[in-house]
Amino acid sequence: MPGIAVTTTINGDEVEFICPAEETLLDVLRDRLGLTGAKEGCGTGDCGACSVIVDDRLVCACLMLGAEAQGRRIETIEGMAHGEKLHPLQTKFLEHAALQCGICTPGFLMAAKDLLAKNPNPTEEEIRFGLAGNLCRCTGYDKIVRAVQDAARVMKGA
Amino acid sequence: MHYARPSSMKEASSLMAKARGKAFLLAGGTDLLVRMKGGDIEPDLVVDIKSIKGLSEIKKTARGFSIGAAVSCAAMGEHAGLKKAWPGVVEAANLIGSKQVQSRCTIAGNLCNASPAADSVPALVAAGAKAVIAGPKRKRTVAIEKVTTGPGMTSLAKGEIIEAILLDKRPARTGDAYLRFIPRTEMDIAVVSAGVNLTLDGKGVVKAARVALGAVAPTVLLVPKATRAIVGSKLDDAALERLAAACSAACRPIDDKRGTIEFRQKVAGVLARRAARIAYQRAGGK
Amino acid sequence: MVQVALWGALSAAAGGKKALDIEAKDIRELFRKLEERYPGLKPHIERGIAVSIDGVIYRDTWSKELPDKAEIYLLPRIAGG
Amino acid sequence: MAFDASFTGQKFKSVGTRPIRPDGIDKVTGRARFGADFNMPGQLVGRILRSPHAHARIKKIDTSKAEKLKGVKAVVTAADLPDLTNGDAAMFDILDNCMARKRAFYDGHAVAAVAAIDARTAKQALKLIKVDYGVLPHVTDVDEAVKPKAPVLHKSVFTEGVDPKPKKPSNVARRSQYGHGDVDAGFTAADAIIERTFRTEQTHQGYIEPHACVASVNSDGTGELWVCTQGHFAYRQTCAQLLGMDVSKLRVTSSEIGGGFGGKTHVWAEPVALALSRKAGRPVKLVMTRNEVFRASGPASATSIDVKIGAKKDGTVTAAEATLRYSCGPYAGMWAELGAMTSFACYDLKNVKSVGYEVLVNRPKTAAYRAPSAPMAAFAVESVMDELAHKIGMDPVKFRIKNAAREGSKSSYGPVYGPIGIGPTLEAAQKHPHMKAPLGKNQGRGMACGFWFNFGGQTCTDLNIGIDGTVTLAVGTVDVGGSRASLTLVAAEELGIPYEQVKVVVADTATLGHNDMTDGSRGTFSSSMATIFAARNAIKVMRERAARMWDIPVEDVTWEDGHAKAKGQKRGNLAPLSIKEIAAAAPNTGGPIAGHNEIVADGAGVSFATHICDVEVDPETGATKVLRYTVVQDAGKAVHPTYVEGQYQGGAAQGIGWALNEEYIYGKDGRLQNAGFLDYRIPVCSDLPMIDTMILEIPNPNHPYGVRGVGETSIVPPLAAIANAVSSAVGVRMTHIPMSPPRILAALDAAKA
Repeated sequence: MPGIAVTTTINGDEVEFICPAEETLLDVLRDRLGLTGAKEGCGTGDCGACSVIVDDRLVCACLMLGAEAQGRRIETIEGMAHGEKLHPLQTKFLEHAALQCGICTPGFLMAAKDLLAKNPNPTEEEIRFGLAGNLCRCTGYDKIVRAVQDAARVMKGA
Repeated sequence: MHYARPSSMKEASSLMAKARGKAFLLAGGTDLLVRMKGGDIEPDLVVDIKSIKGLSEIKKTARGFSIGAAVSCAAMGEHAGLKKAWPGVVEAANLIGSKQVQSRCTIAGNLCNASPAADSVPALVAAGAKAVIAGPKRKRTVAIEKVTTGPGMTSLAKGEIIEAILLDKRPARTGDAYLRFIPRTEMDIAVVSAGVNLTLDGKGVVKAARVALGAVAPTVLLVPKATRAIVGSKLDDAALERLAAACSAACRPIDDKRGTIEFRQKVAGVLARRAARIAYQRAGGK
Repeated sequence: MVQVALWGALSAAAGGKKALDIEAKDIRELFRKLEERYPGLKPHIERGIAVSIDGVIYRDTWSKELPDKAEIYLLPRIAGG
Repeated sequence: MAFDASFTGQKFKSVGTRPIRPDGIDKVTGRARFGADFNMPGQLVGRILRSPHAHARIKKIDTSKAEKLKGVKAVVTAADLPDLTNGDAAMFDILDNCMARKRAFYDGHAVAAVAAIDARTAKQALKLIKVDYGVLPHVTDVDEAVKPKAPVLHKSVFTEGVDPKPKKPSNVARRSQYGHGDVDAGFTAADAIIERTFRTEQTHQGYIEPHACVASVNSDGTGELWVCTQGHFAYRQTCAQLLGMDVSKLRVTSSEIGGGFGGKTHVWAEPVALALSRKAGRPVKLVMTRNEVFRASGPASATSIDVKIGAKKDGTVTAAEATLRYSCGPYAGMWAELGAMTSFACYDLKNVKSVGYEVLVNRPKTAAYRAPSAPMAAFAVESVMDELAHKIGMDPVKFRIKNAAREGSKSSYGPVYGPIGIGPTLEAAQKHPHMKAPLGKNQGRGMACGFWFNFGGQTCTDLNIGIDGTVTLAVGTVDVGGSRASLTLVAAEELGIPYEQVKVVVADTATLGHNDMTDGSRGTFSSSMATIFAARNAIKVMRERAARMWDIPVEDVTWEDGHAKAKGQKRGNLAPLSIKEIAAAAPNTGGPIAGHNEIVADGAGVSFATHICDVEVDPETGATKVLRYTVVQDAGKAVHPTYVEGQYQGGAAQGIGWALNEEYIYGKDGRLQNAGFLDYRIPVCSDLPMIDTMILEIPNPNHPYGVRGVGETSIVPPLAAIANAVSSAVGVRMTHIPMSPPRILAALDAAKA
């Protein structure tokens, strides 16, 4: 079966790839484009470890076909920092030790970025429900919520 | 597997009608891709309807709202007019899955997946919503409760596609609400759920009511006895108890990994009672 | 001379004995003498057992010296998470 | 509590501070490479075919069609993993679990595997393998499995530890017993006795990263394995033995690991990946799906536990007894025994007895899960302690303090305790403001204690001084939760240099001596000990080099604040030499400078915690919301307090999930019904409150800095703490975990009836 040719924008760069129709965006990112920052924790949209932002909406890359990426604008964890300068969320995750094993971290950072873009001043409850699609098994979420709260503070001031 | 991205309903309908092998529609894909991953289905054709003109829009019409089949539930939550008119429907739609799933999932998909536990369906049934179904030859409009016929089964013929979901314009003194029970606070499938839609008269007496229950029977249940239990009342405690009892009695649930028969029966009544109270307040009742 | 308490399955393997007096200067010698006296203990020792000397648990150090009159407990080698 | 003065007086410069972890930047930018993030040239995709039956004879496997499929490069079955275990029964069980031989023992048991050029081909190939099963009767429930008429998994299993040896085989693999005194006499002396039976369901560690590896075996008998594991040396040992390879010829590299909690201390698919690579002659990447992780890795035991405790009116416990039945999956373990050992470890008891039964069932092999077996035993015991306190009219905290073990107490599992933290954690909890906070309607407060042993074990480190005076520390314990940060602090502390001057890496199996796994809360405890000694060895070398540079006797050179200093009046004019200066001169003073250390890091101090929690229960739906949670735990010495807090919070969160919603659900057909994160419900962010922590520091006299392991104990008290809180909120004693809404509602209805 011939593959599907797709042209898309990833982290600001135009990218072309060919993939079989049934291949997910996650498999395209990881196996074809070498962007392994998005992780597969479940493959069924239940853990959020593969979260990416597509046309300003947060999605699970495992629940989207690669073919659907045609003409879209995709942001992944690899594009979060600007050169050497980390995004405030990245800095705050480090400062607050909001990660232990780190496998869920890229997904949480993308979800938190989306959350703050839509709600720059979230309450603790809004953060908790906003991040409920991302599973973390190490931290108990406490330090993640604090890191997002602190990042929101910093980003408002900036 | 083939992937097609038609630009018109006609083209989509024709692709589906002519498909040999297993063909599936793709809107949000949040059920379809999960089933593909699990190996439950191996489609020969997937038809992506998101490029069809108008399908991703919420239109305000003279008769109410028309929600395109490819409108994401997140977009519904961002539509101020829809949210104001049908808060119960929107909150039900916004309970499906995570933020990530919300960005993609649709109420038409939620309906066609035909799970008895679908969150948006009891709210839509209570709301008296209709589905516009486009086929290769004609279009038809049917009540939501006529779409699903059993778990995973719909009344749609080969080549038929839901184009939009219609919600009526809201007169004064109306309100709807949806509540579901899940063990966690997010990310679960409803163990039992209830949607209630009320119209009051000037004195706060319930004039009309529709009550629908989810996850307690093979399809979402519209409960006429629940309507009778509260119409004519000001939703006093006795009416609410009658409502709860009618809902519990209407359930035909099963024991499964998500809950027991007893639990579903009991909590169906509790949720209907609580949802009715919210709908009543939204309708201006006190 | 040290006092050795046997626990759990070890006691059964030593003919039901719960405590023994043994002349041993370190864990290695203790194991050797136990094996000689109670061949039933050999598979347990080979599988790995931990030694508690006056309340401190040693899993691997055969050369650990046993102070005179020390309280010795033989325990199963435990797994962790 | 007696403290060793030499520890409490210690002043630290680096240890106890909270710098940013060294591996952090890679983890927030997506650059960190986990198990599935690595590829090799010519790599194939491996997939495993699994039994759909809970128990079945494997009559025949026909792989011929799969082998003929274009793109398939190897198909393996048990025949490709021959038994080389040489009578080692434990090793044979591992082999049989990796690839079923004569029988499939659970839904998900591996029966064959393929390696193909891509995922699509591999998936197709699995469908072409025909397995002829003879379905056998199965048993998945721990209480059903011990009944006389239950299907027996192994005809060769006669309960060990019972005298005389049983005449009939059974599913009870072993009996173990702990305790001292005379419990019958103790119960006779009691004024009040509580006796109850408890059940807990099977839970999974729930690490977010599925098992993943890339295996490459060459025709010359050498091989490489890239894998997410808690112990790459142990994986090497096991894989080499099962594959018949020389240990030294298999090089295992541990990837970044996306959580383990005990589940990555056992091999699962790695030997299969190696067998596929050997047969295909190409590297093979094998990544489990989430479904496979649930069905075919190693969850914790399901349990059934009887507890009886008696006390006098003044609060003295006179006797305590427990019978514990733990499921092991199809292979004998020592899970009930660990439950028996830990059950009463918090208390100073005159008369105590605990008996454990290892029960074989048709479920996946039980594996370690954070303080394995202790949470379930603590749930049962702490629930009864709570109820007994109420029965004699005593405050539950006071009741526990009165009976708490202390230095010199004879533990329920045998040894006498040294300085321990159970008393202080209880006293801190008693004084905590949380204890006095008001409660509302339908709300309840519970507290409970927990114990875990902690391990030390085989450890070594290499500390190398670079030419510019910066330091590389190679350790062999896998970093699961930030231990590289702690070990950097320890190296900086001992050498007297800034944190930024030290870089810690986890070495592979070819570049460092054997290290035991990161398990038993030993990672930071044991590697910090080896790091301290390695640094001291390096300092010794640096003093010698400084002596040479100054041309004075080495005895006259001391080490202070990261510098060599010359002693004595006449040398007062010699400026201290920094590591940088000593390193720069190294080529001329004797060559490279390094410090090594190889130890058995024994003497890990036991660990205790006390947790407090508040819940609100909806009496109409049985839904429980955790309102407030506080962890008090002894850390010995917290090397990096933020990551210690993280361990406390993470363990508590896992315990909360276990207590309320997590469970393996089996159908009548013996198949697992909820093998995914949708219906195996681990807590999400909105389920939890902030988790307050309080770190106590009761130094461990067996560690140079007083460090104790902190990783596991935090999962022990939550089951009981929440059960006590829920029981208090609803007025009914909850005895079945998880306390899911249907169970709570059913218990309320039963109480009303």
